Amino acid sequence: MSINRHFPVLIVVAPLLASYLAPMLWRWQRRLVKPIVLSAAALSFSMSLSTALQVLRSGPVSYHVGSWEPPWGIELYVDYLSAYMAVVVTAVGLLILIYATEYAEKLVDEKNRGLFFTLALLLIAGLTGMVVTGDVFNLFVFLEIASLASYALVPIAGKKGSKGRFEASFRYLYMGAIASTFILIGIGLAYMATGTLNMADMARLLPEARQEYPRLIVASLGFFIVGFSIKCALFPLHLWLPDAYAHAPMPVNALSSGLTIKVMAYAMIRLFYSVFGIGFVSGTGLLSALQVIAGTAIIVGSLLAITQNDVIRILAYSSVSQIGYIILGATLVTKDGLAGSLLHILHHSVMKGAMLLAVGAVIYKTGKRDIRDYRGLGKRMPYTMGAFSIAALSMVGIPPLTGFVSKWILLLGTVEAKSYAFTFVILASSLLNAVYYFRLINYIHFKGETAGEVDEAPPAMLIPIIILGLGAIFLGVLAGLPLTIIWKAVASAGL
Amino acid sequence: MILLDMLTIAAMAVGLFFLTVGVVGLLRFPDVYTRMHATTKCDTLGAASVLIGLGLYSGDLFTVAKMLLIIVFIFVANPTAAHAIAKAAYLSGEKPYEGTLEDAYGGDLR
Amino acid sequence: MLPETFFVATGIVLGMLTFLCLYRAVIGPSAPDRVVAVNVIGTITLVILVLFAFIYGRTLYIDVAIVYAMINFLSTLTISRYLEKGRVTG
Amino acid sequence: MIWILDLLLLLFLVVCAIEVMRTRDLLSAVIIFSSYSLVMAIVWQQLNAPDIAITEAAVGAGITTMLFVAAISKTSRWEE
Amino acid sequence: MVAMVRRRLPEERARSMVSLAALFLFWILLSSALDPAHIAVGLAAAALVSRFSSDLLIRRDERIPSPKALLPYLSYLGHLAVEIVKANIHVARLVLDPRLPIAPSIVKFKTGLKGEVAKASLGNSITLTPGTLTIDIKGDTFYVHALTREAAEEVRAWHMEKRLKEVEDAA
Amino acid sequence: MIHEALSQYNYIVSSTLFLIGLYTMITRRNLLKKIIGLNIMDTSVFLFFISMGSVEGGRAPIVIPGAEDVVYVNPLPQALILTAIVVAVSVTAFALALTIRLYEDYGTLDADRIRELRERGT
Amino acid sequence: MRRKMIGLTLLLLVGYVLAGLVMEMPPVGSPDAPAYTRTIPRYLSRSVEDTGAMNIVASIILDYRAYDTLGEATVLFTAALAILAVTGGDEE
Amino acid sequence: MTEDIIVKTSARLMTPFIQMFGLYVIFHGHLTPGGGFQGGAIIGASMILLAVVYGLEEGEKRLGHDASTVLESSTLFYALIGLIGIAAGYSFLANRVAGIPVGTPGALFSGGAIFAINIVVGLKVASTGKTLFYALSREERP
Repeated sequence: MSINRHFPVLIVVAPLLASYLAPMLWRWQRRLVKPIVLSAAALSFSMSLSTALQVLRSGPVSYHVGSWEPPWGIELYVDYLSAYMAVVVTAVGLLILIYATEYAEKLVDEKNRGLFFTLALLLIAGLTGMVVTGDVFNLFVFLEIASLASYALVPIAGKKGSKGRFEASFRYLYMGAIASTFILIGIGLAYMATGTLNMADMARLLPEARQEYPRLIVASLGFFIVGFSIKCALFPLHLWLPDAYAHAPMPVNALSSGLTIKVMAYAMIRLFYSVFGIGFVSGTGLLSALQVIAGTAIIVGSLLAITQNDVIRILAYSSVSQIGYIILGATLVTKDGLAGSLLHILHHSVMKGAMLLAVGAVIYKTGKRDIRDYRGLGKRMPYTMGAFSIAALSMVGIPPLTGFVSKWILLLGTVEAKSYAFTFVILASSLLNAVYYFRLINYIHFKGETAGEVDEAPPAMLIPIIILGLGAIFLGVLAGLPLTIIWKAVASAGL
Repeated sequence: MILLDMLTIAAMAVGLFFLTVGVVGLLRFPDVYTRMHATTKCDTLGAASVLIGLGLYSGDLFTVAKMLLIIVFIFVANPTAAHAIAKAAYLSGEKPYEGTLEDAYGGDLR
Repeated sequence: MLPETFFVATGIVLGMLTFLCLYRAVIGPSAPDRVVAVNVIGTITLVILVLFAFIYGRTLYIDVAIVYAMINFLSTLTISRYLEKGRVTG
Repeated sequence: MIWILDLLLLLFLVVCAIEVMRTRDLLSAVIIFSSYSLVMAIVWQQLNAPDIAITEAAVGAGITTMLFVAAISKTSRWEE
Repeated sequence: MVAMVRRRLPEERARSMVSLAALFLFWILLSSALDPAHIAVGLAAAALVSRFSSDLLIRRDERIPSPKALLPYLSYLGHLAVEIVKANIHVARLVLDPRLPIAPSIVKFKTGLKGEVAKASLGNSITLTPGTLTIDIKGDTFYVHALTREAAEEVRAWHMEKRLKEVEDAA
Repeated sequence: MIHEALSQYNYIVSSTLFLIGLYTMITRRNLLKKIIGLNIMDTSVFLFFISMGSVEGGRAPIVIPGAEDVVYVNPLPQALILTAIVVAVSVTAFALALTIRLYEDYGTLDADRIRELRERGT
Repeated sequence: MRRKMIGLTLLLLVGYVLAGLVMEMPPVGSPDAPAYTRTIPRYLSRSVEDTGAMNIVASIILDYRAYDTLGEATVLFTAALAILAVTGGDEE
Repeated sequence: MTEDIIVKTSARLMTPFIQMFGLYVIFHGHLTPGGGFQGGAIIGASMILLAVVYGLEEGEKRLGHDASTVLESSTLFYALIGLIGIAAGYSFLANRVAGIPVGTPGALFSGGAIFAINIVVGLKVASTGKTLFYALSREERP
């Protein structure tokens, strides 16, 4: 009868409750908004951590909303994979929100500030809801909450934002809406063939349904893949991403790069491994197509990143490339591949978070985002730029850092799958990463001086950056920590 | 019962006839104002008469009451909507067709 | 039995009438013409909805028709207000 | 016999959709789209989904049309 | 000032009672049931709506319709029904005539009606009756689109206005 | 007979509407037209779901008190679609708000023209 | 022109897929389709005693799957906030 | 006030009845087609009608900014109704098992949480409909 039992639902409901309260508070008790939002995020984080520990101790947790048994009611299902993702989402989300309290003071318009926090919290709640759910349609509903919140967060940066932000948001919405429709059709086809919406039930019924409705199920899978590929900005469908990045406030970029597209990739992994069954998926040929696309994404994303001078665009294209790693790992159908992919999710959330927040700190102080304006910032903002550099090195894959571990496991995965072409792709892309990240580091630390007075960012911004930067080292040295849960997740994925 | 059924069918046939006339008028008349004449009058009576026929058929007091509600609603809403469209059409520059004999409104507007 | 068959026949005739209205709505020529045509479509659909209530023998469906009567009026007013003043309010 | 009506209504939907796509006047597109919603509601009723029918009537034909007209009134009525 | 408020108060209350009663009647017709729960919820809903918008149903500057107006009103409705049927036959004859013998015109005339509701009713009645369609009302002037010459002649001296006048006087 | 041959007509119409919506969304340059296309696409998916839930000779899923052996149609797709309609309306409303802001900034609703103006601007 | 080409290509592609699917779907209105036979009977037979609502759709959206409806209400809430953020209409 | 006499009069006479009908749909959500969302949309449409005919101020006068902020957030009460289930020792959003009386099927007061949630959702949707239209059609923005 302890409250622990309700954590799977409360992880989602706590931030939702806070976000319902926020508009009223913003109207009458303005100074309470930030504490409420932050404490809801912190509560959500601690509950998901506790759930994760419980899952590690005693296996997956199932929660029946409304006390209805699974095929009829909605089931929340927290296994190793979703516990891991929930912790990543809530932890990184909390850090970004802490950072945003200071950032928003200066760079988000006064009248939009309350809305900004509410929408950010709704985004995190939507993503958490997607992660913990065990019901396909529920996944869609929370997907829509998260998507709508992230469309709205792009243009929110007030008068100081640039002119193209509405267009960026519209393009994001345009592609996102098509993707949502595709996902809805996928759900419809799967429901038509199996007659259930519950993921576990669906997984149980699919082999039998495959005999009768082979095309429906393949088509359903195809619609899901296209939909989620758009949502997670996989290469040919990434067109919304760079613009959205260029115009959104930096904490939003950190949220969408660090969390949104990761959770979309998670949804794809979830559908492959625990709904459709990876054996079936790899038999359809869609998987090898996805592999090739992911490989292309890795290379093209890196190449595009090299040609840019705008720091934000470099990071955006780098995200396009990194999502390729994640999808590639998930589609290799080997133990190491999946583990590498999952570790890469954590690694990239933390690293990209650190880098984007550090860039945000620079914008906060100087308003500059061209790579050539970063000359000598390393001396003026040593901690911020230190964290940035560590994260960049980790992205390249320098040994003790976490990027090395995830890339190494991914490499092992490609070798295990005997896809040596992809081994080569990963190595080549690491070189390309090195090119543009070393270029950045070079500008920051070794090229002359910045004009004007620039100093370190305020503590509320600095602390999350430093935590994320140190995360690169800790998660690299202590990679066993996340890997314990990842290996269990991989083992339960049926590989 | 047969009588009531006959009444129902008669009322509905009348309604159907007027609805058809309204639509034919909508297609045949030369400009928006004259079309509106056809649709407003014939639609209102046509719909009302079909609904009355159905009400007779149901024989349930509350159903009849609901039918009457709809009829009253149509009788208020349809002419109002027609008037709103007519005024909007005139003010948005829709010219009455050239056979129009007299245009007092246009003169007073200027 | 006779009335039910007649209801269905009425429904089919009404369905054809909507096509004629749609023809007017498509060829226009002006926006008010289209609004008039859509208004007629609204009335006809309302009648069809009530017919369905009787064909299926469920008077609950009449509620849907009431919503129709209201909403059709509202959207017509909104559009004509826009045509008249170039804005939707006031 | 009622399937004839079904087919008529569905055909109506397709014609409406094509016309919405074709027309250059956005206001006309919205007007025809509202009639599309009206007929869609009958289709829902016909498929025994009165809840959806009532929603489509209130939302599709009502609120959505009004929002579209409001948006047109704040922007421009013609394509290009 | 205080005296004025006091004098207006019963009026106000009567107004909201009338709208409450009308709305409650509407509720009963809709819900087709008369058990205590429906009556309680219906009264609550009617109170809510009439609190929100009782001044819409009967404006502050309008008198509450009195029962004496009922008889003239019914007579008006009866005549209206006859006129509507005539109107439809008239239009049907025009529409189905292959020559389409129409001669439209827009004419104006002045009315002696005062109240808003009366004017609006007259406007709607004109729209529903033979060959005429109200285009605009400006003050006391009605602008009417007539489908044929006869209709245009007729609308200027029309007996329905007299009946509405009776209703207004009785109220 | 004909009914049998065309028994899938709901699905066929739904697919057609989906294609029309998608085509409108892709080929029309006007933003409002794209949003209307999105709406058509959404309704086509709704039609697909509800058709999936219909049952020959079924009644609407509102329990008739006291009646035995009544076949009701599948209520679950209807419940799902109610949710999906709300989602579609929300997205439409937000897209319209964005469109209004874009028109204020650029004075046009043409997607290509907006891109041109933006690229010239920056 | 390019748009039109992309559009037509997609149209043909998706149309081909959908045409293939329509052939395989269980017929409209078939009472043996899995969508109707797997989980639905329980809703149809027990919803009245489970929830006390006569409208089965209402009992599903507001009781069996009430969590979805909470999400739906949240979507609407998000949309309202999003529009206020975009149009800047929160303050008067 | 002399402008548009017909439209204004008809609109104001109809509005209370439309709202009443919306409430009817909300309250009978568990018995007849409809429910909180549909009824709320109808009430919202009636407020839009007032705004269309009389201008935006008329609606503001009737449903002020404070009130609509509160109603916007009435999803809060939805979640709180859900928490009853947890308080009773069952799950989030539990209805009958958590001891909420569901009444006799077919009566107006039945369905337990369904009835309450319908009302909450109805209020929320009504105010959201108004907010959306107002935000889109407001003349000048601050």
